[in-house]
Amino acid sequence: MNHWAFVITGYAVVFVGIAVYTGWVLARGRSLTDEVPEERRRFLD
Amino acid sequence: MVNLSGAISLIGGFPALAGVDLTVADGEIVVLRGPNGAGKSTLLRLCAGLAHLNGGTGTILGHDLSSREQRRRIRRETGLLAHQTFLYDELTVEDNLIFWARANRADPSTVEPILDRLDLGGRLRTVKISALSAGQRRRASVAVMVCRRPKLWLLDEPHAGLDQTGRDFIDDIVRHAVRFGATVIIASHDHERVSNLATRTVHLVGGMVTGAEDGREEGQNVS
Amino acid sequence: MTSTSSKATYVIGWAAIVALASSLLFALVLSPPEVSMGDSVRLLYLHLPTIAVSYLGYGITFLGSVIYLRNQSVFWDLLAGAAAEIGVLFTAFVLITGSIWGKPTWGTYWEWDPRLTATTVMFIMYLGYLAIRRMDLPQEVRSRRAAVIGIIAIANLIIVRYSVQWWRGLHQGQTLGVDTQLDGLMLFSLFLSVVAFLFLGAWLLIHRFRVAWLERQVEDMRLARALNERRGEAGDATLGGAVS
Amino acid sequence: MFRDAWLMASKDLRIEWATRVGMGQILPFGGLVLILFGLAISPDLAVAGSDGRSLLAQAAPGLFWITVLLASLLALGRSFAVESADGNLDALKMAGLDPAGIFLGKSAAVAIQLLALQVVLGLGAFVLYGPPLTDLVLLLVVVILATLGITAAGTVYAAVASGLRVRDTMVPLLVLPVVAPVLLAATKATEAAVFGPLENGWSWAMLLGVFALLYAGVGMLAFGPIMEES
Repeated sequence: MNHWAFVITGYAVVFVGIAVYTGWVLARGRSLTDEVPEERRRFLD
Repeated sequence: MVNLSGAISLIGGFPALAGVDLTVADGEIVVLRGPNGAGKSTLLRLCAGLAHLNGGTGTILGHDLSSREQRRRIRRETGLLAHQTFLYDELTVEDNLIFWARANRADPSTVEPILDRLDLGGRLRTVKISALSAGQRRRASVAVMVCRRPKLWLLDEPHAGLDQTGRDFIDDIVRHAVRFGATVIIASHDHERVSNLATRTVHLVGGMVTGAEDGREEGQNVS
Repeated sequence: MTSTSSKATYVIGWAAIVALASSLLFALVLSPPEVSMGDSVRLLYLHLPTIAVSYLGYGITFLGSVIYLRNQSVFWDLLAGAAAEIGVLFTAFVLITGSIWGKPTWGTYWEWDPRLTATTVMFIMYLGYLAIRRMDLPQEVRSRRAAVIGIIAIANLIIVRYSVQWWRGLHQGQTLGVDTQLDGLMLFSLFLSVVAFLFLGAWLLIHRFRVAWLERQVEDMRLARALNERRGEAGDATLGGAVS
Repeated sequence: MFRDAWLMASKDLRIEWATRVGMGQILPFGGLVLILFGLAISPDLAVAGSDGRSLLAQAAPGLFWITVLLASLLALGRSFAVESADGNLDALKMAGLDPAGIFLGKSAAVAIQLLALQVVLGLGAFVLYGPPLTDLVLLLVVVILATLGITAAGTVYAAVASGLRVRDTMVPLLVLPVVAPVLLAATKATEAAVFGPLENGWSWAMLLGVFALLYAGVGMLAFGPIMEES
């Protein structure tokens, strides 16, 4: 019984998904920080 | 009565009011004038406690506009005649009046004389709102407002779509209301008619008050 | 560097990368196959951490919604929204890994297992919450309605979870459960992967929150510009009358 | 609060009486769905181990409740369309009606319409699908409790979506996942009521009752914040 195909698929889907989301969030963050002046960039944390 | 200072109000992200300073004293009849999109309707909705105060300060009838609790009281004590009818299209004039009278904790038996006075008695009482003409609907909306007995009357283009007798009715009712201690703010394009009523005219452009005139004297700016 | 990164996120980010890398090593290489599940047990080291992150996300959404309704704090409103988005993303991962795990275990990608069913309903429920956050309404109205739903959603979650469990419980025992024997190394792999995903979740949450915060700033700036333009209109009109 | 609820409910029912949207449009729609289910599921299919009942009869409780849910979406949409057409939500706020009263009134009116609808749809389901009937009392209790739960939860979410241009698509997305437990419990309890044995039926009915009570409470508390400023 070989389950490796399922294991690899599972890990691939999740990590690709995370990578895409991370890429989107970071890219959006980059473009937004360019738009917003320094003094408005305090994140309150 | 009304005390606004730097009042900002947003409608869908657009600053409909961009910093309005306005003081209205007890018993005044103030006419708002200004081009389309000047913010007249939003100013009336703000005074009614419906539009949100996004900046500046304001008190209406002594209640603070920025307090949710007090805004509730403002709504109870003001009456708004807007472009929308505030009536159920599917119900008859009488059913609407009785419902709104009850909802406003007014005595439903006061509805009768009001209907008669607004020429909505007789045949029209049992007609559905959807079957009325624009002018008749406006009268029905006025009837609801009269039975609420508000302290502050906010009228948005009250004469629009009314015939001569209808306009006279509105004027009579406004004068009557003031005699009984109410204060009135009217947004109107019908300059000739409302200038007979007004104790003061306020000009509104770009969401701000740009000038004011006392009474019927023309051209005297006192802002 | 203009980005949503800061010292704190560098630390958390690197911690997440290190933890994820070592957890992958343990999950895929060092830990042994399980006796009955075989190698598919390795999906568990993915499935469980995603569950943990998604539930934590919904928990933060609940907390943020409660605090927002109390004091109208923009911070908590945005945090609630960011956490829900991450919760939804990880719930999608939970469903995907769950059904991939189901194929070798149950023989099908979908089983009417109480947890899988309840999780799917919950997933759609929070998609609805995200839809509310995108509603075309004034900001404070939208935030308040979203907060109300963010709170009710937890109650829904519990009801859905238990009613579905009861529904299936009448027919058969639970099928998806860690009732199998996990030895020390397996437990350690599981623990490590949960830790790694919590770091990852925290890192994503901070960045996502900052993006939302910046979006709000851009919106405020647009508003300030619109306000100036609007005042310009009024100014032009006043020039003619020579007042104020 | 109860005075306002009564006022709202009687007003909504009066509107229904004047327009007959519920009886003239939603009811025929529900009947149509029942028939479509019959077309989708061949009436000749039999289920093994169910006293030779047809698949349609066996699935009848679930199909009936799906139909009720779809009809309830229309009724809820209608209930709020009436308020937002002419700015009446603003007028209600200006009248200072108790939000909890508005919630109770609107959900009561929808519940009454849905109950009337279900009498007809239920008879239709018995005729079309041909399931047996074991316990009428349980069936009636289930119908009432499930309806209260659907309308209470549905009214909360329909209010959340009110004032939106995309309201018609939002309401199903928000309401259906939330009432999924009601569908589950109502179907199980109805199965018990028509096929027997009954002991589980009553515990599912209990769950329906808890759901309805919970959402009545939630709605009374949440309606203020939801209606504010909309």
